[in-house]
Amino acid sequence: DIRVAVAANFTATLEALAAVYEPASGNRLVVSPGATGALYSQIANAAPFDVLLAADELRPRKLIDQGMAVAGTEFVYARGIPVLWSPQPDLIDEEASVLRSGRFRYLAIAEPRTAPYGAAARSVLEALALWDTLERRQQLVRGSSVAQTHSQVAGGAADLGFVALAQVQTAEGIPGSYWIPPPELYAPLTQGAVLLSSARARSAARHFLRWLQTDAEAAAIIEAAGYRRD
Amino acid sequence: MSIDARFCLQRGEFHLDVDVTLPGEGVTAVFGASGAGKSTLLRCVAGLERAAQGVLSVNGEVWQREGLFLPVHRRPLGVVFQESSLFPHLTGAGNLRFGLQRTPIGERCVDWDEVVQLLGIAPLLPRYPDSLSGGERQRIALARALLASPQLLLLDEPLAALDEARKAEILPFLERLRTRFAMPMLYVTHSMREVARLADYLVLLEGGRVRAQGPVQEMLSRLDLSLAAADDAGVVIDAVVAEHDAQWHLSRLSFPGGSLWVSRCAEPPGERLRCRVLARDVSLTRERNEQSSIVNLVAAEVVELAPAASPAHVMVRLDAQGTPLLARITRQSQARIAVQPGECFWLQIKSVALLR
Amino acid sequence: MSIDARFCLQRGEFHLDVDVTLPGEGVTAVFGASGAGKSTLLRCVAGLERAAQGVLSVNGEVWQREGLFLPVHRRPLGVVFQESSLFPHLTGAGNLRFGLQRTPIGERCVDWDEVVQLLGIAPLLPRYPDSLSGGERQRIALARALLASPQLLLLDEPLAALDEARKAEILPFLERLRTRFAMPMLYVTHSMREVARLADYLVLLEGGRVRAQGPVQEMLSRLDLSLAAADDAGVVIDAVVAEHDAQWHLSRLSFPGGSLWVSRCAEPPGERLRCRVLARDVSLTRERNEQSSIVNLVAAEVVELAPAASPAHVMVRLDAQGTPLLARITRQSQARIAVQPGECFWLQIKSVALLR
Amino acid sequence: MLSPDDLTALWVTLKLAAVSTVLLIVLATPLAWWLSQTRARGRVLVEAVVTLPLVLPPTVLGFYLLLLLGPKGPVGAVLEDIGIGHLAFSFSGLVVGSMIYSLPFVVQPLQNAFAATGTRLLEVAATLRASPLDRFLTVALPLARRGYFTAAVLAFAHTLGEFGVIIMLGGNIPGETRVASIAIYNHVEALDYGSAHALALTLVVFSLVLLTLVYALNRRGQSVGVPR
Amino acid sequence: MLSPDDLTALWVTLKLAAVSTVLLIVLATPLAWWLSQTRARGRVLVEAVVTLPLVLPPTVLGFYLLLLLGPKGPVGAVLEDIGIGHLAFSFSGLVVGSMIYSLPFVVQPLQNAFAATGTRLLEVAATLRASPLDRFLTVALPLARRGYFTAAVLAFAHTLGEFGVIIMLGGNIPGETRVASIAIYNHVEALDYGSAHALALTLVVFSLVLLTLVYALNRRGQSVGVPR
Ligand SMILES: Nc1ncnc2c1ncn2[C@@H]1O[C@H](COP(=O)(O)OP(=O)(O)OP(=O)(O)O)[C@@H](O)[C@H]1O
Ligand SMILES: Nc1ncnc2c1ncn2[C@@H]1O[C@H](COP(=O)(O)OP(=O)(O)OP(=O)(O)O)[C@@H](O)[C@H]1O
Ligand SMILES: [Mg+2]
Ligand SMILES: [Mg+2]
Repeated sequence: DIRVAVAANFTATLEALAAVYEPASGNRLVVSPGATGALYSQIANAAPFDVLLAADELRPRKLIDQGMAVAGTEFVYARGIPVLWSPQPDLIDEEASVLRSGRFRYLAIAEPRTAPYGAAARSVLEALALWDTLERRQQLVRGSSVAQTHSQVAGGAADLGFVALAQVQTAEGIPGSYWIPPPELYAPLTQGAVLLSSARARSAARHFLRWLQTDAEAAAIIEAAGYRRD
Repeated sequence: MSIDARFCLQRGEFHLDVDVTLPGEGVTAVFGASGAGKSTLLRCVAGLERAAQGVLSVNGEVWQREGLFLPVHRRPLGVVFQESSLFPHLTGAGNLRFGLQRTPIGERCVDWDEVVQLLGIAPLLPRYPDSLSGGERQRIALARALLASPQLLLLDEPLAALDEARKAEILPFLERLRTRFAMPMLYVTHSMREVARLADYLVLLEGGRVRAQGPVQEMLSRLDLSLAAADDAGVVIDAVVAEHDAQWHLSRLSFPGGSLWVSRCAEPPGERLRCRVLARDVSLTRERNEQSSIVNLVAAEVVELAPAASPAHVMVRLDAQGTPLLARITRQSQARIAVQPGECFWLQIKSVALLR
Repeated sequence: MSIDARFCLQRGEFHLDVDVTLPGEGVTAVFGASGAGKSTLLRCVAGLERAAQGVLSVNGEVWQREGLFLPVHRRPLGVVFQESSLFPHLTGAGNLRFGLQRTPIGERCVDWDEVVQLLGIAPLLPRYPDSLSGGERQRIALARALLASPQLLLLDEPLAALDEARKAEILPFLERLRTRFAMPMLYVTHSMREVARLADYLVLLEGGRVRAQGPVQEMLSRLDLSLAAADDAGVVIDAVVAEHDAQWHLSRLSFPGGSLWVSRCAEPPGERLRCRVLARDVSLTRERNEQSSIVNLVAAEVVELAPAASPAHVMVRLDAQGTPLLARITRQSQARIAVQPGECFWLQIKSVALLR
Repeated sequence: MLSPDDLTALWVTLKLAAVSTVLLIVLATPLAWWLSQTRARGRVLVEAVVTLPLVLPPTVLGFYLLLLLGPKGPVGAVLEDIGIGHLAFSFSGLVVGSMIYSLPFVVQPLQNAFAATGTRLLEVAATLRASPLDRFLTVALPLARRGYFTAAVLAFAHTLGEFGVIIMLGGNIPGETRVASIAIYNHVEALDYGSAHALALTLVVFSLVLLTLVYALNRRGQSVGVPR
Repeated sequence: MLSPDDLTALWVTLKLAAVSTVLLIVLATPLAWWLSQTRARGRVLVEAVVTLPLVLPPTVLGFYLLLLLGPKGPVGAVLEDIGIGHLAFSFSGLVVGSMIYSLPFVVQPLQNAFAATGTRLLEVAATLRASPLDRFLTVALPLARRGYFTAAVLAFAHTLGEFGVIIMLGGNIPGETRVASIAIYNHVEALDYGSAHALALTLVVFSLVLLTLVYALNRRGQSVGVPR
């Protein structure tokens, strides 16, 4: 078994990957989703994980610094794409002018301090010089994770929100209306993977990481789920 | 002026089935063995047993009947429960005020100071119930019920926890309540003395049913009831103050069948009074004996004989020109001096208790 | 064989300060007004008042002294509290078993069936306390205490809630407990009758202090105590069964000063017995009167006179060859037949209560 | 040590805890009273439903409350229509959420306290002319003191530490719905342990002082006039 | 409708709730008893401390418990040394965490129930030769029934819905520490709302049935022999 601690937003994708990897390799993935910060705290306290698939690059690096992860095993397994999304079909146009118009009650984002998608949302809004206004008007609602943000928007409590493309992309496209901000407005949402020190000697774990990093089918699945792999 | 009560109630094995018409004034004693249903009857009257089928009207006002049930707090009554039931979160004074405050000012007819002084509870007023002795608690409960100026007072053995001296002090007060405020009472007690002292009317309960009822004088002189078998069986005599004897501190009471000397009473001559003569205080003699300390001699005729509780005694019912009297004598004396219906005797009455 | 008790305890304004040596067998009555500290004294003896400074030894065993405090459950005693205190989560039978089960088999000396039958509680056993009447609860509590076969029984007005018939039934049982099981009792009561009936020794409490104490016979005949002022003041006489009279269902008891006819008793001739003669049942006469229903005549000499509660009466203390007797007569009679210390009279005794 | 944001969050927390505790106690009283007095068969079902807010994870509860109280939800839409506005992401919404979340802790002690008082003293009050409401207020309530105390302490403390419902339903808006628990959580997630510890410690010390005071006062009150 | 993983999670949840409720009730009893009987000055402080687990957000409480019980923590290290092993990420750790988390809900009702019984009946039992332990078991305990019932229901339900402490301290390990609340969280995070609803509904319906049953049984029990 390979015990994978995974950033919650990647859980669904990891399950799709496991469906391919497990029969091919004969290894089983035991998946423990969590907020990256919580996973970090747990690993720092000897949580029984082999691999961390984090939502950022910061936490894997810190683990390496503290000797909790194996240096040199880290790599970026996915890049997230934030999207401004609303289930209402015509709320958001190509220029996202709704943002400037302010014709909405609540805009949901993930907590910028802890969730990478939140940080990206903040960057975008700051680049558009809207952050302070929205904050002042108390129109910004923050979820503790991007999944919560999605719930708040999908349930209609917030009119629109910055969520992950992976959350809204379906085989049939994206329901409702959306706007994908240009990448230069925010720092890349690189999600880092790393082998944890306790699994240093576990070849299966290394095998999985190598597969995730190099396998073409894996890359395809990840991209199909709404991430980029460059 | 009457209290009409008809109740049916089932409680486990026990069945209360009562249909009585009681006088609407004065004190009605409810007498009966433990478990006879006395407390249950009082609860029905108070309206605390909602399950009870029944009819109740008090001096013309209907409190309960088919389709009507005046809730407890609308019934202008006062209840003293058998077990102390003070509010533990209120002081003595707080308990007293509870009912008083809820009584419309116009209906208040009992004076705070009078009650407090009479029941001797002034020092208890600032204290909480859990620091009071059993008797002290009961006195507070009594005062609390009185201060609500009830139009009907239900008392469930209110004096059982008190010492004799205290009882003797409180009884006249209850009497006064009755006369001054015309406050009818249902009074549960196990004490014959209290019955004789207080009650005008008596209801005898047995197993949830009324075994007998009637004016106290009549009930107490009946030889067919368990009352006559009691150690303190006796009759109550209504009399009139005839004269006072200042020298000996005596008063003479006269009644149709004769007269009795008692301790000097406060009432002026001509006033009606009630006294009690216990069967065991009465002895029969053929001749007057002047050299005895017994001062009361009454002539009477033997009416009826009945066995007493002990086989050594007989109860003798006598008639002193219309006034019934009871005597308890030994069978041996009965034979020796030939006590038979129709015979006349002098009754030596050792002791007469003045009731009011 | 004695109970030595010395207690000091402060409760608010009230101060208990008692130092008594009581007989280690028989019944000691604790008598006193409401609030005198009777219940508190019993609680101290039971060990329920940890704060009490004191010394207590019961028949040689030290239960409490400086530095030693035998906890309640180690004291082999039984308590019947003034207010009902049954375990609400147990049936009647469950309550009874509670103490029984905790009594080592070797120490059990009270029979279940006997107690159940005597207190008439068989039908109550399967029921829970909240469906019982006041008197029923008290009987269960009494049975429960007895079944723990205590070596000291503390009873706080155990019979106050019972009717006379029930009291009369239970009293002999308490007597039997005392004689058969040598179970000493401290018995709080407000009833003189119960004192005379049951007690060998009497402690009179007033305001937390012992006003007087002594054997019942002596205490009851003292004219200086409040006891003699009570309506039912009287003496207790220790006598011996002299003969039985089968025809009249009588027994003759003899005592140093004479003899008394009473209802036939079960005891064989020669047995010791106790009877009670109330002051108000005794009349004085100069001559014997054979034609009276009064069968008991005793010759005695006047010792002392004292005022009675009412100004119309005097209490007369008499001596019948060593046996003290009390008579309550009117002042008028006293003057009429010249009752003075040193004079001799026939005492007509109307009624004698057989105590055991 | 504490940032102005943290202080604001603390203030919002206290306000939320105080308001929802008071409201909840008031509103739960009739329910608890009814539960303690009724013999109706439906009682057990109501009791079970009252306990339900406990069995859902707070975030999930918050999620469903959001669906319910949000602009599209059945309750929220009605509120919207009558001009009150839906309750999502507002302080009033948090109050409602906290009340639902703490409901069991309030109803249970009150119900127990009412039941323990029994009927005897209420009967006595009735014979002293006290109407049902009167005897409830002057007898049942004071005798249920201990229950009220417990209910208030539990509801207050529980709201202080509430997180899941609040973040979901409240949306973590600074000054409005950002409470201390969210602030601490964010500090922890952001690996800013120093701020997390400081704020957590403040909350704990404050609570400890407050609770100790409250318990001490309650204890003094109990030394007189409470049923033994 | 429910996946095998969800069923496992439900099973773990039930096990956790049952085990920690039973243990907690047992362990809280002496504490509640002491609190109800003592006149010691320190009592109020202990009472306040017992309430503290409520005031921290569960995740934060879990975080501190992780620091405390983990291999580097003061308690965890000691346990490690004596060979028991630290408590993080294990079922036993969750039991400890849940117990701490639910402590106030158990101590408070028990303490109230003990206090309401008063001293009179304990005195009576003492005069009937019952030792302190004996009278505790045969008088105080049965009379505190209602309190025990409330404590058990609250602790059980509270553990069913527990999330923050568990995810932090337990780490979402399938079959071991993944309870239903976490499984729901996973579904929500994976945007699998269908499974989340299904599991939440299962939990709610199951709890409703269980609670109704338990309340009904308790009610039947109360109809006889409970103090009025
Ligand atoms: N905690 C307390 N604070 C103040 N006074 C108290 C306290 N406890 C008891 N007392 C007082 O102590 C006195 C003695 O009480 P106790 O119960 O012993 O009386 P008692 O002789 O048994 O009376 P009763 O015949 O009425 O039962 C009473 O006057 C009572 O008011
Ligand atoms: N819930 C109940 N279930 C069964 N029997 C009951 C219930 N409640 C009362 N009883 C019975 O009803 C009878 C009458 O009770 P009640 O309290 O009226 O008696 P009482 O005449 O007041 O007696 P006491 O003089 O002992 O107070 C008793 O035998 C009692 O056992
Ligand atoms: Mg009764
Ligand atoms: Mg007393």
